[in-house]
Amino acid sequence: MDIESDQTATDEERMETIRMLRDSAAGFLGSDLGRVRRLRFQDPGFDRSTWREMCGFGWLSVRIPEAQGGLGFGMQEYVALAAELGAALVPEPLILVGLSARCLPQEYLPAVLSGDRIILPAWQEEAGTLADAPRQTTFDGRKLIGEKRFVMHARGADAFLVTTMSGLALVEAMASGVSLTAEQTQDGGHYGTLRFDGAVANAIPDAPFDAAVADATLASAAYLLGLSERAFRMTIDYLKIRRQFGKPVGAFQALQHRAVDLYLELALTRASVENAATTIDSNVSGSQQRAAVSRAKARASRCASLVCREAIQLHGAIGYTDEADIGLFLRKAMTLINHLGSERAHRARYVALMKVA
Amino acid sequence: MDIESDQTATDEERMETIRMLRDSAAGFLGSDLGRVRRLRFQDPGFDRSTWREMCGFGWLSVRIPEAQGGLGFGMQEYVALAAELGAALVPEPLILVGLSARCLPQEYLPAVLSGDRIILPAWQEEAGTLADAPRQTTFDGRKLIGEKRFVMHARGADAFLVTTMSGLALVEAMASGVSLTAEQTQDGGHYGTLRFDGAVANAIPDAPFDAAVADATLASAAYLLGLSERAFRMTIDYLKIRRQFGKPVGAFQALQHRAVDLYLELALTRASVENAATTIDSNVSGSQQRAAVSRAKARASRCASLVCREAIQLHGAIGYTDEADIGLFLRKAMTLINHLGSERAHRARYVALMKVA
Amino acid sequence: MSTGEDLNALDDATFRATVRDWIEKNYPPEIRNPTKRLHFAENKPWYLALSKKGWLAPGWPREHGGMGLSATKQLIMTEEFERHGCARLNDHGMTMLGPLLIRYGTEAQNARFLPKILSGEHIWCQGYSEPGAGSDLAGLSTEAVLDGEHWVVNGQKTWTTMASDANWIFMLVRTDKTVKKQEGISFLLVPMDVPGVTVRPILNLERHDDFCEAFFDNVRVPRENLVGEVNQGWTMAKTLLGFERIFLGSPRQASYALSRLELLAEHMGLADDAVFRDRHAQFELDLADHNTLFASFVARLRRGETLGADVSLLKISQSELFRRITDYMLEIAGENAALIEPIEGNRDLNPAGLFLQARPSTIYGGSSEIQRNIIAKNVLDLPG
Amino acid sequence: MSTGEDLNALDDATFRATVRDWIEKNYPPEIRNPTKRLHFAENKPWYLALSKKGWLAPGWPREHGGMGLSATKQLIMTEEFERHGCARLNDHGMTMLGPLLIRYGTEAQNARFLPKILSGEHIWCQGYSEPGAGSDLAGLSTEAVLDGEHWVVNGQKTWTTMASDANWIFMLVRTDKTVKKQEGISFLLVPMDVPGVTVRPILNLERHDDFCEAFFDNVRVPRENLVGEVNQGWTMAKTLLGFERIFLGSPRQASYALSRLELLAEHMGLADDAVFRDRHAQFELDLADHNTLFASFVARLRRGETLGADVSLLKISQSELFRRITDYMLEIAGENAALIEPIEGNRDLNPAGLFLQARPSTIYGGSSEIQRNIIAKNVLDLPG
Repeated sequence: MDIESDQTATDEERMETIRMLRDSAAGFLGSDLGRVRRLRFQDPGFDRSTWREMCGFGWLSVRIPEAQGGLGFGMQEYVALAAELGAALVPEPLILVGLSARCLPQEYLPAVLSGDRIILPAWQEEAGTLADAPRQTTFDGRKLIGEKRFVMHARGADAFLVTTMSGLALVEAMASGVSLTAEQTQDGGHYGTLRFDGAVANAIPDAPFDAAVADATLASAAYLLGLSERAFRMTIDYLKIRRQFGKPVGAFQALQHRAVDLYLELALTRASVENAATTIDSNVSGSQQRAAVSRAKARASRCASLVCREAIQLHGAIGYTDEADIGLFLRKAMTLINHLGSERAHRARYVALMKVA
Repeated sequence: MDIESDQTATDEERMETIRMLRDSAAGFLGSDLGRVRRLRFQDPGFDRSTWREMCGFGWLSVRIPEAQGGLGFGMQEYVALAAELGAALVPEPLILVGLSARCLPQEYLPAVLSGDRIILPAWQEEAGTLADAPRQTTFDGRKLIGEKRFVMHARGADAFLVTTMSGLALVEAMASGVSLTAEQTQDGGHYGTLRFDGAVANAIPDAPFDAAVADATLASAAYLLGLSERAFRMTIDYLKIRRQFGKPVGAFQALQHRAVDLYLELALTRASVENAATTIDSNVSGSQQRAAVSRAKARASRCASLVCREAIQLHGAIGYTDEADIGLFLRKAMTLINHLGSERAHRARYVALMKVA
Repeated sequence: MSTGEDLNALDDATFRATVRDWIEKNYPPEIRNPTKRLHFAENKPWYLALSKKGWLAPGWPREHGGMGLSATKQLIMTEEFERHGCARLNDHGMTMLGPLLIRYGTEAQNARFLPKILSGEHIWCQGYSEPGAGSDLAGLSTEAVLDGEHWVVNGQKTWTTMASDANWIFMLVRTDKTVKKQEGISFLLVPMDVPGVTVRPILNLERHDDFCEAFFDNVRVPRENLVGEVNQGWTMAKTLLGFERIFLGSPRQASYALSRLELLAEHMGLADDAVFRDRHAQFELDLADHNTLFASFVARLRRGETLGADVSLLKISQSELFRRITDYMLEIAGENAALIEPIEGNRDLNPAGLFLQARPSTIYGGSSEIQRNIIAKNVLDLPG
Repeated sequence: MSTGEDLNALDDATFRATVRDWIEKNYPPEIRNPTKRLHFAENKPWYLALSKKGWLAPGWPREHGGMGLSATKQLIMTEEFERHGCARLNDHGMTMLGPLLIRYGTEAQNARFLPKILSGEHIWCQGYSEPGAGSDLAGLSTEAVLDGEHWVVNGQKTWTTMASDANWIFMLVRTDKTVKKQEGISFLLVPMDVPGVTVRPILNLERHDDFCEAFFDNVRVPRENLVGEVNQGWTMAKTLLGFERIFLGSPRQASYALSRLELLAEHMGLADDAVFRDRHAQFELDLADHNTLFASFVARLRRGETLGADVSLLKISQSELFRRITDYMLEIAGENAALIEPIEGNRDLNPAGLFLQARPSTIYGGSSEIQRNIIAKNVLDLPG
């Protein structure tokens, strides 16, 4: 590994932007998880008025070029924001609608960025796959036929951006020929299954879908990082307070060493996520960028699994109750570790990409 | 899993035999490792007069039928003995010569069982393989052509029992057309590479080679079990004596929990080895017997690696010196974990055998 | 309740066949293989069927209405229940309190309580843990103070499994605060349907209500409801733990999880994936070796040996294997890892549910950490 | 020794090229990529070449004969040495004692000792650990008692790397037994070629003699050989550890091991084995993420930040990854796992040797256990 040269030293101004973005997000989101808890198992699993507020802050527009009415920020800004969303377990579909927004032509954007219209991506046809080329959804320029699965937040969408064997298509949720069923997810949200039986849709040509998926995947990794870091801090705090055998359980060395193992995993994850963001912001090859994203998502999924599992164990029986907040972190992690690609899938993709990079 | 019925309850008499065998072996071998240390890196790596004594106790004859001048014991007796050999790190080639002896016709046995002639098996042609059918050593009933590798203790042999594409052949070490080179092994012994260039050999027909290999493999697992158990006891003793920060290091909980993990691995290994011995002594199918042996060797190799690595770490810097006895255990384990089949190879074979069993 | 024939006379194979046959004929099919712990309202028909047959308490002596079975036959019976997918009963009366009363209770206590366990009239729960006394159970602070002929109980118990179904609770209570913590604890029987007792179900991570909190506010209990001597409760409760721990080491959960892992791999198209096969093979080996280790402890029990502290190994081994298998299920389940309901309506394949079920197995019945402490101190004799 | 030009003026790429070019032209080819730590007799030509070039002490200020390089350029230099396979020198004088003297030494001490480090006249070793003071280093008991104008030293040091090559040792010695253990320790410079000093090499598991025991029997040392104030040795020694620890976190060893794992897999015919590929992929990810973490600490250093206790993470991460990779090498090496010499005469492929080299990496420089204690206490602020 070569040490980077001094020329790429920190851009102080940019650090300051990131800090402000992070602080304002943290300020708005606060530390109380009552709202998150109340929205669970209620359709659509998030709150439309909070959604509009978030859109008002520009959180959906971070990666949209200024020329298109967005903020035109880099990926380093985006992962800083996404980590805050994860720390607060935000249920609103910012990352996914952000993915759609990057793919949409200018005329669609104002309604999306303002929060009026929620357009969710629908690409998946079977479980466990990456967002690769679809194998069965067809589109003849007018009508859509096929099925998409695991569309997160589907019941909250006004329209769907659908991958087809002939490119992207936009279809209204209420269009005739669109049917939606849903399955509840551990975080209190749901996955939708969409069936298209000749629904009329509009072609969305020339969309940077792969780049948008890369952004969303890395943002999801950052969300998992923020989630894991907070779950870890809560666990450390609990270890300091919870007493057994006349002392805080955090004084027991076996638990201390396990806490350090988690702390190391978190440090590796933060390094990996920030590195991927820097890579996307640089002008290296696409395959190097994708490799860095896969590395970060593989690490973040691994980290979130490990940290949340250990957080439950270190909380003891209280961690197994639904009323303990730590469980919210585990359940969100269960929903996200394999979303936008599992650790397995990204590990394999990383190796494949490194061969060509 | 069905609980076995009461009918197979313990044979008290047999337990007593095993106890006596174990006690007499332990008594002879003692706890001092000075002899083992002195024999390291000296050809042939073991001591011929001790060898004769061991043969005198019948240790080579355990699995030879009484009709052929052996003790005719079961596998349970053999693993009890082999575990004692492992605990004492015995360098003499009892298990391997025992393998040969089981394959040899009656007329060869007296000289072998008395210790006068050491006949070592030579089956391996490349690293990492199980003792399967040879692919390149040929034998036309008279002359041997080919190469065998990783023949443990080779320089101490009077003759070799060689697997060929036409069955077993016995060849004298000093025969013309036999050449031997050696590589030192971590335990202070060596691996020989044998080249046969038309050496004259005798056919050994109708030998129970597979059964003999199964016995030797399980005995090797038992040896690793005994080795690991003693390495563990030495480590626990050290943890009780070694003081840092004003208390014995064994009082530190993180080390205690790791010690318990090793203890569990040892318990699983003992259960697995004893189960395989019972299986061989029963009359279940050959593939069930082989599966039990593979399971035991896979577990024993895993256990020995784990226990010896942790034993070094838990000893701290002293464990990294050649003069500390704990290192002898690690180095012997390095020599035996993959000998007669690695954990990987036996795991794969277990699965394959369970499909047919 | 009827007193059945003595089944110890049967050889094991015949006994197994007899049990299996009877279960198949009598088990209510609608509650077979439940995915969560059933409430008494749901498992009552099965409870009463066993009661009528005289098979509710396999381990109790026959003179108390039990089957008086050997340890081996009890295990065979358990295996057959599990094989058929029988629901777990509200069994604290049969497995915990009964044996304790039989050993330490007075004749009057036995006559009063044992028949009502067998008839289903008394459903018991266990009041051990408290918010401040989990791993450090002996640190409990719920107290019972003698006031004339009554004990007055104040405090809170938690993780009282199925307490909302129970009408009685057996509790560890502090009866002396002036002595070493283990030496001031007594064992008390308390009705739940009296003034001052409040029960609140707690949802767990699966959002089931298996366990509860129970609050005691000046609850008055007749003096004769104390079992054994005053301040001897800790010792009495501990003697029962060995037998519980071997059951916690039964390979049942890990074995079931491994079979689900195979189903899941098929569903995900991974059944022939080399990496999956290798991971699966290691789990198979781990389970096979655990089975053998478990059998070796059972054999010791069968020979009449008393099990030592090393029985804790079984609990660690089983629960952590169970956990590791379900961890891996989430790894390969793709988006299914998020689902609350079983995959595609197949109630036998619920990776997330099984993953969550595995979480408490390393916490309850003495956490993995506590079990390791026990082995370090009592078996390896490490200092500190 | 000559004072070279100031290379800080070069941009990093030019600097790297300059260093690489000079190494290629001047490094003695016969000691490239040594498989064990070389003795001074073997690496002396390289030591003297660097000395002559003025490149022996990249981190020292130029006025003391060093190169005065920035942290970044020092790391580039280290990378280039490693890339070429340069042997490690007897470098305790340059990396440990020099910086300490420059910070705490008197002018007279600096004038006396620094030039002789650079000339190769003094070869230093480090006397910290003792048989009874390993992880608990502050518990050391070798003592120095003032007798007139001399300190009289008695005791034993151990794990003194390359002590048999050294003619001087810098030691921590106890100068006050009446205070808290950290507060009675001083830093003393002791010649090795005087009466009362005995050195015994200790063979390690690789059967190399890298480290030694050193015995001190009434060794008399002039009073002015004490560095800093009396009883300030502990604080002084500790301030140097941060910089050492980041070097212990360099990915060098793990990276080399991973490249050897690939060679081994090819040799064993496993290069395309799916299970191997998956395990290897995980190691690749672990190494890539470790590299990035390491780079982030280097960047902090480059920005002039002082590294906190969390630098211990790097050491844990690197050494344990190194260890895990070599553990796996033994798993797949078949019978080669037993061999002392490299496989088939290829000195780059020695799985057993590399496995053994990885053992002490989690022990020296503060064991993994000690590093975890440090992070738990000083970073996570856990009690106890």
